[in-house]
Amino acid sequence: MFRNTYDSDNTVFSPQGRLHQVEYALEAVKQGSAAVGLRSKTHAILLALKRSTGELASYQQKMFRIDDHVGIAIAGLTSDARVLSNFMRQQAMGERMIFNRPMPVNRLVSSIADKAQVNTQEYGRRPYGVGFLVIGQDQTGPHLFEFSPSGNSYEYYAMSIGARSQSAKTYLEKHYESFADCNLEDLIRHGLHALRETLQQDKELNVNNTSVGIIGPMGQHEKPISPPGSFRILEGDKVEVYLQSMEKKEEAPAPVPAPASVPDAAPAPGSDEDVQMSG
Amino acid sequence: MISHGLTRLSLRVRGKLTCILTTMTSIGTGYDLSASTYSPDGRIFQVEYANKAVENSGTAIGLRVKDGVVLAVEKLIHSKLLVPGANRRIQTVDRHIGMASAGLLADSRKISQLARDSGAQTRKQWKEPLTVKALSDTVSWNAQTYTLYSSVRPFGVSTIFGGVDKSGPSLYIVEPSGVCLGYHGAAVGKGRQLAKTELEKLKLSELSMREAVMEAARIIYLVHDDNKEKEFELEMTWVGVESNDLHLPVPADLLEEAKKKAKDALETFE
Amino acid sequence: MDHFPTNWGRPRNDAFDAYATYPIHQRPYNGPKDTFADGVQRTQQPIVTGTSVLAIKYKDGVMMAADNLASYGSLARFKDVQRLHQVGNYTVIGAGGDMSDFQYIQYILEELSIDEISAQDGHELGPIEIHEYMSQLMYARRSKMNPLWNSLLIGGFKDGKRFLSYVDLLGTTYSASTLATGYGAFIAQPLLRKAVEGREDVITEEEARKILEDSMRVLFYRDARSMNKFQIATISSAGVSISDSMQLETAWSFAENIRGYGAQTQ
Amino acid sequence: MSQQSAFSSPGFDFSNSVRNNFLQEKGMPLPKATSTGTTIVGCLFKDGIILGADTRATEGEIIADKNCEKIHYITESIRCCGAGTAADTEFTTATISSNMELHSLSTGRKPRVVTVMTMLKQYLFQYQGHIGAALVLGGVDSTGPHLFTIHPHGSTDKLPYVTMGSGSLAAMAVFESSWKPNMERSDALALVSAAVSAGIFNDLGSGSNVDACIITATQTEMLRNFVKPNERVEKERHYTFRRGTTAWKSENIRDLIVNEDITLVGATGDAMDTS
Amino acid sequence: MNRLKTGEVNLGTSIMAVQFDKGVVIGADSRTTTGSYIANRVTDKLTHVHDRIYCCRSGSAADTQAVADMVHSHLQLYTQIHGAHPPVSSAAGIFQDICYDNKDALSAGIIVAGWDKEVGPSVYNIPLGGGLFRQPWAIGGSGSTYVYGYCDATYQEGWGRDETVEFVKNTLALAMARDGSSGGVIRMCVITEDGVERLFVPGDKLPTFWGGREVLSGPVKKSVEPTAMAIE
Repeated sequence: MFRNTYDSDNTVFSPQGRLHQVEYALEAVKQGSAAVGLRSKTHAILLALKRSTGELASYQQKMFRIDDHVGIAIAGLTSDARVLSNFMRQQAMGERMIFNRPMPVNRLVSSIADKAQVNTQEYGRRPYGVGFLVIGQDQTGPHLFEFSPSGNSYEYYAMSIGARSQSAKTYLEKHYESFADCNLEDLIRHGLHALRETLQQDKELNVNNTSVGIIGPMGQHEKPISPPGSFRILEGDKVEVYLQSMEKKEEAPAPVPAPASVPDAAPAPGSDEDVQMSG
Repeated sequence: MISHGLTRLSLRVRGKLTCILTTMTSIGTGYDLSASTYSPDGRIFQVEYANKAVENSGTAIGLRVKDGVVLAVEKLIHSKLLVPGANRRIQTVDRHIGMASAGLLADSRKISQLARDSGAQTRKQWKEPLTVKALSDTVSWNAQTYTLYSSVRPFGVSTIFGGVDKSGPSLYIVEPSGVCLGYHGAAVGKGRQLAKTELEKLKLSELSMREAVMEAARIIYLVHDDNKEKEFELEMTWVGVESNDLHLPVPADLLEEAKKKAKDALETFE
Repeated sequence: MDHFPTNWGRPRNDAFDAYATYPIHQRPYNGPKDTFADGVQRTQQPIVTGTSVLAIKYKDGVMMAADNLASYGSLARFKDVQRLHQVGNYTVIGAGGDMSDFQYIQYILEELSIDEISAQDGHELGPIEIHEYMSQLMYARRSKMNPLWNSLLIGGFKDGKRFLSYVDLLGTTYSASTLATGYGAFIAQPLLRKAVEGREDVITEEEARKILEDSMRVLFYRDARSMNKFQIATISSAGVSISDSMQLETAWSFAENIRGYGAQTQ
Repeated sequence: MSQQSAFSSPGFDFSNSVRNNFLQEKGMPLPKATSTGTTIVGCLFKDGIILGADTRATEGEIIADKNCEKIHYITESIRCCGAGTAADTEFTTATISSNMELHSLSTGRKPRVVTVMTMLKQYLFQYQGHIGAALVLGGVDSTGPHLFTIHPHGSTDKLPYVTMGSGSLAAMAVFESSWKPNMERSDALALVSAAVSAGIFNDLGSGSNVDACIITATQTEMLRNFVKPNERVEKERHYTFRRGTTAWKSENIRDLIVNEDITLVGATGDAMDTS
Repeated sequence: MNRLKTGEVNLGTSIMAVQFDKGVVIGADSRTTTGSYIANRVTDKLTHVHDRIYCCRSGSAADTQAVADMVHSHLQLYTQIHGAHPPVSSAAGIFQDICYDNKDALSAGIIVAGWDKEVGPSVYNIPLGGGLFRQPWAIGGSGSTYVYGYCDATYQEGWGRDETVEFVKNTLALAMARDGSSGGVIRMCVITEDGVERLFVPGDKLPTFWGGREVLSGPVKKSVEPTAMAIE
């Protein structure tokens, strides 16, 4: 019934000192479609792949605004994400009310990480089944963070989460050193290239399945944003101009890694379906 | 029942040498699934497994020297996309106390929360900054309660608390079991055995903080296993005379110097 | 019976309780009652108090002044009290009003500072954040009918910007290039405005100090709860510095030849 | 009904308070609490403690009880005199007495006077003076003799001679003029009774008899009505009539007990429906 | 401002504490009043809260006794937890906490003084609203208002034990002589590292100051020395 004796409960360490329930929660993140985040000296951006359950269904929402200065992209259980993003919104609003400042992004991420930690240590709970990429801008500049259900949060130059994110990661690792000085358009192009790596062979990025989240000054294809530089999500036609800028897949600089090298294949994300709670 | 009794007896007779063996044999017996269950030979395996989580983690050390305390951590870099210097593993508890931990990072953040609450409580109740000893006692008391119930798991971290208070520099370790002991030199995590050996060679009570920074860097570089491990980043803080009794990161220039010396020493060592 | 033995055994009211035996410490009163008589009264009153705080903006930042006196009614009870308090690395908060409440505020801000330090993430509270926090705190307390009985000036300098603002026990806030609390608002403020307004970016540190000293002198002449011993805080790009206590020269000699109050000449 | 509701407002009805205020203005007194307008005293002597009290309880200008007991039992060797509101003093001392018994059972030791004192002061402080109990506490324990006064707000004093109640000033005058350290038992007893008597004769709230209680390390002696300076004398005339003073003509004796016969109807009764 | 509850037992008081190089001297009168009746003429207002920390109480007797008892209990707890004596600052801090948090319900003016390992002797004043002020010398209670001038004029830094004791004794005697709510005896404690020494000045041995006639008298009659009659 269970894979082993130590994986039925989040309050049990395995003899190796591992927490299987937490590791399984991390798998739930990989069930979600991919999201990519990267940052330059001026901008932090998110890109996400939206799925649709069918012809008649709309595409899922992958990005959420937390505050003017913070936005997130999610992978995993959407309902868990709503709980956590709501909590983040409250924290951010509280900080604005009490201190009249945008909440430092790292503290915002840590606040949900600490919340997630409790679910890995107390009986009767399950770890959250969702991972975030968080971008934000505060007094110390633009940032990109990853939040994971294990209760950890890390700051990255660039990162990807969700299904087949390893392919995107490989692309990012190859190019991340050039991101710092990129302008917004180049940064988005890099992001789209990375995101494309996560697609199944016959799929392509298009205006329907691609979301772009941006924090930082207005780009050359954008209309003025109020307040300037605040978080915005580009979808639909607005993405077109960026999709156009992509290089053809065959010419893409990143080699497509062999499927065998993808270590997140463990529970085999067979279908492209989104993970549902009932599921 | 009789056979049970015999097992227990035989395990006792064999004693410590069979420790590893019994750990292995206990797997799957069902006595190791909860912190609230003893095994027939009187052990709480969940706590021991929590220690395993600590042992899988990068090494953290602390040096208590004549005029302060130095904390250093071998921060393993699981991805080169990580922003250097951003994801700290040494945390500040109070103006004058820091903590370095090995184990589950998320758990250590909870420990630091407990520790800060304890600091606030002490200031509120007694109008004085808390001592490192009192802090460690409080945290260990808390950690211990997490070894009593099946509804929780023990903390998967060993924490080194270091700071300067009215009794001078002090250094304590709190383990997942709740055990809390004071040290001149402390080491937890993967490379602790080698680190301890190195620490024992030093005359810690005669070192200055600056000297301790050099030694700490050297030890961290020494215990890092290049072949097996990923990249690592040396993270170091201090508290004492040099930092005006505040817990602060070691200044960048000094850190660089220490790293350089450590690398040089490593070459001569090999 | 009350516990005033001089009343014991003596009739107080012929119709009722002839032997002063009523147990409650307050004798029952059956006349018409005030509507709010039974309400919990929590808005205490200030007891140990400090008087004015002055502050101005000048070329390099903000300068503040307050004397060292804590009064007990008209008694000059504590003469070595610091009413300018540094918070973090960029801010000074100056307080008039109840000193026990000010000490409580200092405690609250200390806890806040330690939380901020512990985060060790490069974010620090500046004057703007602290002012917002204080205004929320003061307003919350007055809304609970339990105000912190202070008027506060918060001055600071962070990220190249100077900041000066006011908040009081009602949660009222305002900002200006010169501010004064208590009696200072009546006596010193006109002087400060005349000296500073429109010249904020010109006034040098020496000049600013002189402006504050002149105002403090006038306050000493005309505020019965003031004292000729005070401190000056300067907050600029160089950080915060709060001076040692100092005294001013005062002028009285003109009075030597005054005779009488009217026609009298000798 | 509809008439009535149209003229009476909903909510509380305060008409009685208006009436009461009116009656009071006209001189009608409010109900009063029974109190012990009192003289209670205590003093230290060579072998221990002597407590003294008068025995008058008043209700306004009425003497409610001419021979009440104001020296209350706490433990065998600790006693407490109460002044103030009678109900408050009695319930307070009874509560503490009960707690002391339990305390002594759980510790296996004899209670100490300071323990009683602490419990009393904390209890009274908690009620911020609303419990009108002014007490004189005395006793002997393993640490020697102790004497305290406890005021209704919860403050305590430790003194070799103490007085409380409306007669306390009169009684204190006696102590201040005549008390000496290390008095003999008989002298001390005489002093206590003189102090209480001063209250009885000079304070309108105090009266009747003197109770005393002598507590030493070995025994406690309760001297109830130790002095009776206000003994009621036999009435000089009687108004009872001799039997047979009134003549009668006929005699009729009726039995006040009524006998009834009860006949059970349907002795079996109906079976209970248990379907 | 009548902060005392009606009928409450009042420590209309003169209390004092002065720091010197090796310790502190604290002192108080001994009068407790309810109205103008002296409920206790030999009160001890110098209250032990720890081995080397005492407090002087003024205000409501019930309130200050209750507060002192609470602090005493806190400090015993401190000793148990920390295995060391509490510093005077902690004791004063606890007093302040209680007085500040319950300022609406308490009438207590307390001086805390003592000796500790970290800072040596120290004196803290906690007046009515619950503020906390460290001072080299502190006076309190209703009698203190009459002697501020005397203290300002007399106190000097650098005194030893005996001069300090004399200062406390004289100040209190002066306050008691002018304040109707203060009187009785003078109790003092000298708290040093070595211990606490109790000093007692009975009511008939108080230092006396000018107590002459306060009405202008007529010309004093010249007393004529009787001279022996000359005997011829």
